[in-house]
Amino acid sequence: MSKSYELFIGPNHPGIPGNFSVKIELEGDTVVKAKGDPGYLHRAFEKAMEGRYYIQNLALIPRICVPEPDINEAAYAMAVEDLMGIEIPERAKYIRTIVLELARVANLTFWMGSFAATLGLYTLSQWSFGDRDYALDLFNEICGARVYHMFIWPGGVRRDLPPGWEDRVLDYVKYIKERLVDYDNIFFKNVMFKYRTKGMAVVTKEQAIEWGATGPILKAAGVAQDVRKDDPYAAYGYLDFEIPTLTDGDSWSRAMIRRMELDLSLDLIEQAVKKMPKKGPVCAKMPNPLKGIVPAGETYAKVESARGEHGFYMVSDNTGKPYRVAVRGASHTHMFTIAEKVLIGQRLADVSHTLVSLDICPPEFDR
Amino acid sequence: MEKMTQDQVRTIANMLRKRSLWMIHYCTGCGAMELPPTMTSRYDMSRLGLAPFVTSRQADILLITGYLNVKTLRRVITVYEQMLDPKYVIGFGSCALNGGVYWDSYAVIKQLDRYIPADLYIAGCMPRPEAIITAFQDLMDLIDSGKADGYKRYKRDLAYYKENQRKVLG
Amino acid sequence: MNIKDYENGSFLKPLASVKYLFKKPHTLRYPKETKPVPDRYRGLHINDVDKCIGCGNCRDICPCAAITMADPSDIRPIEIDKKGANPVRPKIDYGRCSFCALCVEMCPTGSLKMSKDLIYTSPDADAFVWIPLEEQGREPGFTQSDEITPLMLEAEEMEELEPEVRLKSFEEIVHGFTEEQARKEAMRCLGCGICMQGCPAHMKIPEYIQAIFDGKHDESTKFMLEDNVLPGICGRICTHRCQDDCVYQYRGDPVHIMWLKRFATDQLETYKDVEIAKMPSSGKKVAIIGGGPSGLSAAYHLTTMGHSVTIFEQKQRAGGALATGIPMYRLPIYELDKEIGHIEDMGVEIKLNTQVGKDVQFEDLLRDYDAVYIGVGLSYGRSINLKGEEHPNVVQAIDFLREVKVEGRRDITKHVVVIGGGNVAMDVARTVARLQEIKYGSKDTTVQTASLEDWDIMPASQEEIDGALEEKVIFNPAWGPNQVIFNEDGSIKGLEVKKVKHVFDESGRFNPAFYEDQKKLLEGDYIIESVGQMYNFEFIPKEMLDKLEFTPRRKVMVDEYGETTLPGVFAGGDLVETSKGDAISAIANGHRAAIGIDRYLRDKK
Amino acid sequence: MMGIVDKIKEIDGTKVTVQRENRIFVDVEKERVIGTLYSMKLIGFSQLSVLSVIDRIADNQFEIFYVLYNRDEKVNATVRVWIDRDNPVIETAEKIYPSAHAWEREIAEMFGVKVEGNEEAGKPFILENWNDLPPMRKDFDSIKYSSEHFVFRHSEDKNE
Repeated sequence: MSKSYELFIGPNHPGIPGNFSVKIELEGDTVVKAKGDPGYLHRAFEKAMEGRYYIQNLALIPRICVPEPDINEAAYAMAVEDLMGIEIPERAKYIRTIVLELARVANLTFWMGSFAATLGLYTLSQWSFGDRDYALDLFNEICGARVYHMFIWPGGVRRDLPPGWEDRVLDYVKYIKERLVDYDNIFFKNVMFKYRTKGMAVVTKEQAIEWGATGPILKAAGVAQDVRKDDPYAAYGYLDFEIPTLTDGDSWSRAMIRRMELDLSLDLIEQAVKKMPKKGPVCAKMPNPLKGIVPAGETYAKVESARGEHGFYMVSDNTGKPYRVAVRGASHTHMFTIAEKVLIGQRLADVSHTLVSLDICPPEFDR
Repeated sequence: MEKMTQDQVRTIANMLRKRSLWMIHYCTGCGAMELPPTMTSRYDMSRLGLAPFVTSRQADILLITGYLNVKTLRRVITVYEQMLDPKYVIGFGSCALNGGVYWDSYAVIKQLDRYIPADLYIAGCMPRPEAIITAFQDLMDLIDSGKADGYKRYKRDLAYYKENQRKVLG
Repeated sequence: MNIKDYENGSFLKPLASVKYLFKKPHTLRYPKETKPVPDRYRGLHINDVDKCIGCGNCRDICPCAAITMADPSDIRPIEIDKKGANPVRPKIDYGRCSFCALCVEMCPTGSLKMSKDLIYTSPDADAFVWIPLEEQGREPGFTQSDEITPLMLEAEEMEELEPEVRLKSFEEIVHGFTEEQARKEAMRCLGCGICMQGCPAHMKIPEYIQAIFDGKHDESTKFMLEDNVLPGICGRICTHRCQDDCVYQYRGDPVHIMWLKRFATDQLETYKDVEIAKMPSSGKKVAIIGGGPSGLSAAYHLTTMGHSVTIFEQKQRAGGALATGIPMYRLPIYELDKEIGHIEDMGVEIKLNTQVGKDVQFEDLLRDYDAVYIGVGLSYGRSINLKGEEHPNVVQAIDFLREVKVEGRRDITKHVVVIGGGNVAMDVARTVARLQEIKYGSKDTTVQTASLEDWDIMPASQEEIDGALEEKVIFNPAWGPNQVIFNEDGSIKGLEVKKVKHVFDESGRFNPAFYEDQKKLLEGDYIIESVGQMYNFEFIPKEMLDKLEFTPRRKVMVDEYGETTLPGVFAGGDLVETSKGDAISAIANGHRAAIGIDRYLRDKK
Repeated sequence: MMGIVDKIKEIDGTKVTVQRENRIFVDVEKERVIGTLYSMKLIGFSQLSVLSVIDRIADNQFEIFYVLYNRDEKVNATVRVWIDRDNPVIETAEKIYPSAHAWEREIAEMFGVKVEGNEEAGKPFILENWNDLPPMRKDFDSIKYSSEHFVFRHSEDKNE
């Protein structure tokens, strides 16, 4: 009978996605127990939001999820618009869609880099982080910031697109499509990738449903659930797309699902740019932010992030500040319910790529 | 060799030190998001002789990338104390200076230099890669001129730092 | 993509990346190479401190409390003579700023911008706080846009009667905001309080607008009554200097502060339920001569301070110019009754038809009362010594308006000339237009004005001028009166006017000069002079009048609390320098004098 | 075919409010909440999206809400239950929705709600060495706490 020992993975560990820690108990090098230890990025967003005007929260919300901030802005804006009963202009819907999908592309390329890095392939991270940077440059043009865009706000978007931006987005889409051939060659069609991930960290369909998984984990297990399709927001209702699914539910399937989602996002960007009204307002008339009050009510607004369902539960009490905002990050469930169970039985060497394969984003559950 | 004064030794040491700085790979806050582009192909900070490194014993630079949660602060102090002299701290963005956007948060410390000494600050929320590279170059200049003496201050004013640390960490 | 292609891994495929060995890396060799910074970049701030008015909206919207308002004078002296400007400028703490640019969006003047520069490092933690200036040489990046802005730039439209309809009677032209409109308009207010400087009475404008927004009209009225005893009247006829100072003037329409005030007071039938703090009785008595706005204001505030007050009013109605001068279409009489009724409810005694100097002697007042306040105003028309003005059809505006409003005069001739370009002249012209419409159906009638001032410096407010133009009043700007021309039968043929060269001389003093060769005749058989008014101090005994000192502009000399050179005698209203000839400044200096009288009475003890 | 709203209405003791087609609110009594959640799961609400608390301090109550999702009907339902703020106890839902476990740990820490049956609820989760009021409660003043525990730079010229 072997003796078990405890090991902290994180917070200062190269294999952990962000400032976060997992306490694992090992026997030999097999995990017998895993426990997430969050809180290193806790900034009390939900508390801070209660003390700020609706518009001031614009500065806070993107910071809830750093790799893909726009989903927060969109979900927050949708919640406020829902409570106020505001319909946003058509063009704003398309711009939101493009921005959200571009953010997803940036996030997925970023994810690919970190996933490949945890498997020991640093070339892909050199490539994909570099390619992601061009997407950040595009964001930089529309809103003047690379990471925290604060571009989507209640009522629509903050500015109309700069001239020629759509073309540059299409150029970028084309560029990424070309690069994806190389990505496939070096990583997704690499035999090493297959051997390291096939059959690893399986979440079956039944488990995924029981544990409340969303996003790629659920799709990789064979359930085509996607907020973009089920409860269309922005301009997704006008676009034509299918949700990719795979059946195995293992690490490989999740990686491939993200690879397919990247294709889907690029396709959606092209569709949205094509269908977007060329002119028109991009922001509804909104009340003075210092006085504007939001009628009392409760609402739940959700969007599809690259990790799954991302939602804002917002309660207003007829004042200028939200009464309570609860943020649902997809990683919350993925970490504390799924990862803790899936990690059991893994080898120590696989812990960190399993975590990245589930796409754990600590700021989302620390808030 | 005997003729060289201590000052001359220090000058030469500083000259050498600044040319090979290893930063510890610890993402304490959201500013870390701009580090991957800085490290990888697009901005490639290895041009400057910088490289990310995973263990605290071997690292020279500690980046406080943004806000510092109280819970993280405890780990950061451990990491900082584990690092060997000379060691340098760069505070990223608004949060390390005065709390930033989390100025009213109960969980985030407001001034980095009350707990560990910082050698350089970068403005921005978050600082863009160009600013990070500028900061590294500035830090090299500071090392060269011997002004980056945070680790000495930490030793000298240990009582002050420990007192402040005790206050928030309990 | 076909998932089948990926099912089987390959050993050789990764070798495809070898081709990159021979490609140029895409690394940006910063700082040797830079990439362009986009135009909307949100970097460190830039502020045009001369354009900035220090309103503090940037501070209020900042989610990070990064902005404080600081005095920039030791770094960069600024001109502070600009109207409605605070001598402070935003100071930004980059240890707080999150670069969200909400401050830029909210800046009403557009002075605050963000730059393209966000590369700043320093080993000194205290070097991250500064007052942004243009001189720091940063290139502008993110700026505000007029299409998409969180500010509500457009004001609510106030419905007015059409000129054809309103000419038919003396009905009030505007009927006030609806509840919804008022809420919307109140919502526009940013609460910066810049307007308070413009208001002579320094009313608590942000507070009462907030109360209107909250639907608490009695609370709103309470805030108004603290500084202005006649809010409903001011809500109709005020010269609303506050609106001229409103920060929205730089980017949109000013908030209709005046209409909002009117809306709130109109919601209350009486002010009985408004809670007003009243101090216990002091046992002191104060006499107030003249029941105009300044006298009413002084009386009311003295009463709340616990003194017992008596107003001596010469006419049959209190209110001064409000009762006798301002036409019904601007200020209906019931509004005056409501507000004066409230003042009486507070315990002020008003003795009507009591002329000081005749019915009661000034010396007696000085003896019987602890203090005396003179607020008789400028109740007599001023003559310009026009040749031929002794003719009975050449009248003074103040008399004409009183006859129409109080005595119900309705007769008028077909062609009328009004001399003057002030608000009173507008009142006269528009009253004449109504009388002509009522009597002649406006057929073959004219009313024209002649003013020394050209359009750009005409003292009347723009709304009044626009209203008069809509009512077909003919303007002759920059034409000064020369003489009255008579027909052979002795009736008036018209007014001869000559072209004005300039109204003010180089030193800025009123000193009109004319082109003597350019003359024309304004035809009309009735001439109304509206060139100003003056006071009459006949009721003050000679030996006391000698002691009363006057300013160079022939106004009564008072200290900052309204006390004249006669001990215990205070003056206010249009008699003193601080007055700008409108109700609100009279109300303001009446209030000021009330504070002065209260201090005087307490010191006397 | 019975609509999903009718199915929820059939569950004992529920008060159903339909906000719009795919957003339903279900109010239940404290005693019935676990039973309701169980019945909800049986009729297809298989995913728990959020479980959190609203501090209704004016009523001296906590409102606990469970946002559930029905994959087949594409409907979000929020089960709401009000409990006494002075004695906040709720039964765990982790047996029905495993993901409730972590959410319950969070509400136990952030609001001080006692969760019966969840062994880890009440143990430190996000916070470390916390010895003040549960921070998400409305009566916890974050600014006051910050200014007591931390020092602001240039605090002398801050307005706050």
